Amino acid sequence: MALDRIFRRKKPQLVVQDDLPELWSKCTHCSVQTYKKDLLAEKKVCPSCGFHNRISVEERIAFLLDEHSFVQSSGHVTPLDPLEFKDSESYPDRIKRSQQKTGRPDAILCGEGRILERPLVLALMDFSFQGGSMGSVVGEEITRAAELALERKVPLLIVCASGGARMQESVLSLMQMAKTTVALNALGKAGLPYFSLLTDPTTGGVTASFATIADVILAEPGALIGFAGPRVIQQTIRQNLPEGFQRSEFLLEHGMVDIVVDRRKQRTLLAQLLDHLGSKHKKAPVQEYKI
Amino acid sequence: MALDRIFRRKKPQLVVQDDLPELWSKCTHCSVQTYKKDLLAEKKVCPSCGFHNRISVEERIAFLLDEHSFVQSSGHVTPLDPLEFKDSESYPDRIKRSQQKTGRPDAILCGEGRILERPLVLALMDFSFQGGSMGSVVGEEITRAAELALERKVPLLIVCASGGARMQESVLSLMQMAKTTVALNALGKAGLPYFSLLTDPTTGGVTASFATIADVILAEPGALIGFAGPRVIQQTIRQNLPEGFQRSEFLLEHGMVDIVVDRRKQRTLLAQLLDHLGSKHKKAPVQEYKI
Amino acid sequence: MSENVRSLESALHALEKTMRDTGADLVQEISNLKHKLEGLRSSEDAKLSRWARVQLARTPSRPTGLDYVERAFSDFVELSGDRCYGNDQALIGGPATLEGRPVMLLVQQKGRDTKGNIKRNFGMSHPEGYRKAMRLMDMAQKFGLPVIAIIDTPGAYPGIAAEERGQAWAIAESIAKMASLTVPTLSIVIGEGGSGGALAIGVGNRVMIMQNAWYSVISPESCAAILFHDAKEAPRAAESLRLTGQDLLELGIVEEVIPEPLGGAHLDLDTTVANFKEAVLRHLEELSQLSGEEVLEQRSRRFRNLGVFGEN
Amino acid sequence: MSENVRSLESALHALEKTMRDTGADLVQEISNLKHKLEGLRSSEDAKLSRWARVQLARTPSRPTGLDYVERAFSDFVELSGDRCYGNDQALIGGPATLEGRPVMLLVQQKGRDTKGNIKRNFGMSHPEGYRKAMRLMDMAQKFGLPVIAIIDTPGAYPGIAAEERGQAWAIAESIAKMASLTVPTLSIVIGEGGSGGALAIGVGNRVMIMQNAWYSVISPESCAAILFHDAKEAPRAAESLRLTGQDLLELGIVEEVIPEPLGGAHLDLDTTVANFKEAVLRHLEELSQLSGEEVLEQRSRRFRNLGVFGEN
Ligand SMILES: [Zn+2]
Ligand SMILES: [Zn+2]
Repeated sequence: MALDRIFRRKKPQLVVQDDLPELWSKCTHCSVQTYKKDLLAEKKVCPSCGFHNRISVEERIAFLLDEHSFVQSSGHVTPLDPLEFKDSESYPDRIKRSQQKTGRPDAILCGEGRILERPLVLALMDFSFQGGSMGSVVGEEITRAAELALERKVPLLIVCASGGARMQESVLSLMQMAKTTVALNALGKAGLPYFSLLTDPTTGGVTASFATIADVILAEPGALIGFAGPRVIQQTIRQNLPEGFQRSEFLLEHGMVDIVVDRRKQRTLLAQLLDHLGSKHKKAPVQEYKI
Repeated sequence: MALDRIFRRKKPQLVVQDDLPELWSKCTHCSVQTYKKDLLAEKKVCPSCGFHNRISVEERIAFLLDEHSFVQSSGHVTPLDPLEFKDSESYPDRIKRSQQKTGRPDAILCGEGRILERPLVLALMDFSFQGGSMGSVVGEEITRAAELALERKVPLLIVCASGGARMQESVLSLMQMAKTTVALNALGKAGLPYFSLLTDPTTGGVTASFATIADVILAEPGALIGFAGPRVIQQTIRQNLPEGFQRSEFLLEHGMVDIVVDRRKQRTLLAQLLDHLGSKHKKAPVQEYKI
Repeated sequence: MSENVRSLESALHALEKTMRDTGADLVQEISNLKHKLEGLRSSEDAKLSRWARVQLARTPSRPTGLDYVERAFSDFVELSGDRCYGNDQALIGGPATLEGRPVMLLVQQKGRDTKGNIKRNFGMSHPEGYRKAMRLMDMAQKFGLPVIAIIDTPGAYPGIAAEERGQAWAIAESIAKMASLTVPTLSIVIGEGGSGGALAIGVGNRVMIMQNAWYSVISPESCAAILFHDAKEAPRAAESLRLTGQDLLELGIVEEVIPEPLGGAHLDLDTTVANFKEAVLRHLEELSQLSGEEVLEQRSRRFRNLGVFGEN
Repeated sequence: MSENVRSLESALHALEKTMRDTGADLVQEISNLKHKLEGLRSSEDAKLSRWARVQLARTPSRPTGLDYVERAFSDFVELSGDRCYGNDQALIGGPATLEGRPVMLLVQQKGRDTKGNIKRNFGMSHPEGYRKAMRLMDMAQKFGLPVIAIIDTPGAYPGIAAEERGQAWAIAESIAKMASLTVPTLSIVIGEGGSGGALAIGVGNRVMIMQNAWYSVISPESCAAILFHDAKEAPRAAESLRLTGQDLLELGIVEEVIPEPLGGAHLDLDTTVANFKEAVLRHLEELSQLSGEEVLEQRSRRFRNLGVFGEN
């Protein structure tokens, strides 16, 4: 799959090639070796054990969207250091490092695209950018993505991956939880569906705001999802956490997510849901769910 | 307290005197003897242990409402035997016995009244009439009470006491759960508050419909409240039920009722709630919460 | 099924085999026999006691909710959880399409075998099931999908945990929520319609019932235990309760009894589902003519008027 | 409180006693001393470090939510339960009146002593608390009551059961619910405003904070543990986090810092509550001029605009 064919404009820097220096990949979960081309064809899901490897934002777009369909809308908003946060490393320096590493201004990429011909707006969090933490920029971009979906009258999908709020923006970061929610409320009031896809890991302020107020909450198998991180909980209760605690399947059982869905089936499933819930605003019917 | 002073018109048959053949009453709960006049002054709550004795519908009105304020609205609707229900005793005969015993057509009494000068519509279930079971008449009267409250633009209070649905009306009885709910939905849509007071016992179809969709759910101390009766549960799970199971205090702890309130404090509390939630429709402010 | 029917069936199969094998022209004979068989079944069906229908409704091979979903609907996406405590497996649901039209399905689901029945708790929901149903009703309301509720439960589960988590509350709130929707609602009892646990998703603009299903305020067994102090008197209680489709139609509780193939739904799933689908489509079509306010008004009036009493 | 302040206080009390006991005219001396004391306290307050304020906010004798409720409001009726699982004691609420005007109170409540703190889980809610809050918000919306949310929590409880029952979900839904109301909402941080657990009821048309309260995305201790690998560096972290009322006012996060008596709210409860009540009444009065749609619009705009970033 040629990732560069997906992006029509504003092509983000591609990192996929760098991830693949060797021909074979050993599964961190079951230790079975897979030919890397095959692994990519499986959307980086281990064909042997089903383990979902973490993927980049660009890979996510390639795996989810129709080819050439993605048009980036985010990227104009950049982080500042309003609190002049005192830390072992300055916040602007931290930011600069992450920007150089990822090629984007902050931990988020948004745009419009299509899934099996169904138009939608997409926001994707980048865990490799400071742990996908939410500061003013992430909040603003998510908000704008919701506003764009409202303007276009199309559904919104947010792919979540975050360690939570961005400490270096303190209460400004906290406020993004309410800000993004306000925008999503407006989208919902217009009868436009909002889907979230929780990927490994999604915790903290993101889980406690936009990630979990979606009309339909999807989760990738085995993803860590929770409010408090496992370490914090362990420190609080001073005992070991049960096996599978805070994983997607655990949350499904506890009534918190709608579907735990294999990455290879996400396109079809999303197309169905877009048809079912988006019918109010849909112009022409598209059916046929090919992968 | 002279009960006959409470009723301005359509005075229901008074049963209180018959309940008091002797001067002293021994508490079934703590065995302490109380002078009956004192027990009545305590609204039949044991002054020694706080046990709430069951009381008649007439006593309930006397204990809750301002003197002379009650005007009965129910009583025109009478039960039939639409299924010609086959039973060890005919349904009409059962009904006739209960009517003679209670002096009313079915297990319900409704009307208008005042609590500390605040007007409201009141529906009271009579457990002594076939276990307060809900058939077509109870459903119709509750519905009419809700409609009367809507017409008068005053709040509604339902005092619940019921073993559930009335088997002898089978599915017609079941349908009263939906019918009463429809009327209560309309009341709520108009912004008029609905309170339920759960008394011992309230189970089955009544608990699973109007009793538990009130804006504020009050319960008397120690009342048995549940969906399935304790015997049914015991038969299902074949083990003993925990102490206090399905009692008011248990349900408070499990988040199901708003307040467990002593009978002697119900007037004040209801007056406060009527003021708080009824302000949208209130004409003139009345405050001062005397008992 | 009686001996008569069974021997006639054998004869018919024998004739058909003979014609296939030998090429003999037995068309007329086969047609006659089929006609006779149909008449026999039909007259036997009419004579079926209420208790016999209760037993039919509980036949292990009887089609379950998902059998209808898989055959009558497309692209069902099951959505899980009450967002509060758990994911009930006895009441499932999610969006699907019916002949291209998106709908929201609520399905009381029994197991198709022992393992399935344990997973599905024999079709008896905990409060989580009704809370999930409410969440899906909200979703249907938000996105304008009609709600199609498939009812098949002996009743809501009567256990300690269910009481602790507010079984009665969940049922009452579900009734209230369904009663408040401005999208059309259809409820169809396909097997057992056990009391409040069934009514929780039974507040339809139209309510229908399959020919051999039952719907009652109490199970015949429990009724018998109370009235006759013996659960074995269930057949008598079933008669008293008037719980069959025909009874309910006469009482004005359902709009329609959906016919089953002679002998029961399990004998011919295709015909059963076709009948089901035809009825659902017809009522949906009618209801789609109404505005949201009219939908609510019609449903409110429908339930407002249920009940039989005298007045003086 | 410094030695200086304390010795001046002793001197003042001695003078007052002398005047009372002997009748000597010390009015002028007392007035002078009071003035001097006030000046000293004021200058000391201005010098208070952020960490010192965090400690003030945690003073065991600091007024809790119910102290405000009991003194500023009348006829508070506590309503219980989430109608789903339990009744959280760390987040309570119900209707009350404020100068005759009915309001809906949401109150994060710490214990007033050890026993109380165990009951109140040190002000850290489980999901049930937020679900109860949502129920009360719905009630406020239905009956047109403004919502007054009193915030005082170290944070939502981070435990196994809380995660199992959807702590993050409850907080997110509570934020969304509060953001959607068309009745006015006021949030006042009276002690600790710990992260999402505070924001859950922090979506006010106006947000205020007491002078010695703090509000932050993370506690100073946790922040220090992450940044400096040592929770003891909390004072440094507190400085970095800019979490005091004055900071938040400058950042545009709160509309107003409600003054406390010099030395802290616990030294003069009457003055504290009077200041609180005056501010609440004033903002409520302003908001009562708006229509429901304007209330929603104003709140939405308020939160839409929070955040600091560059644009190119
Ligand atoms: Zn593997
Ligand atoms: Zn006693």
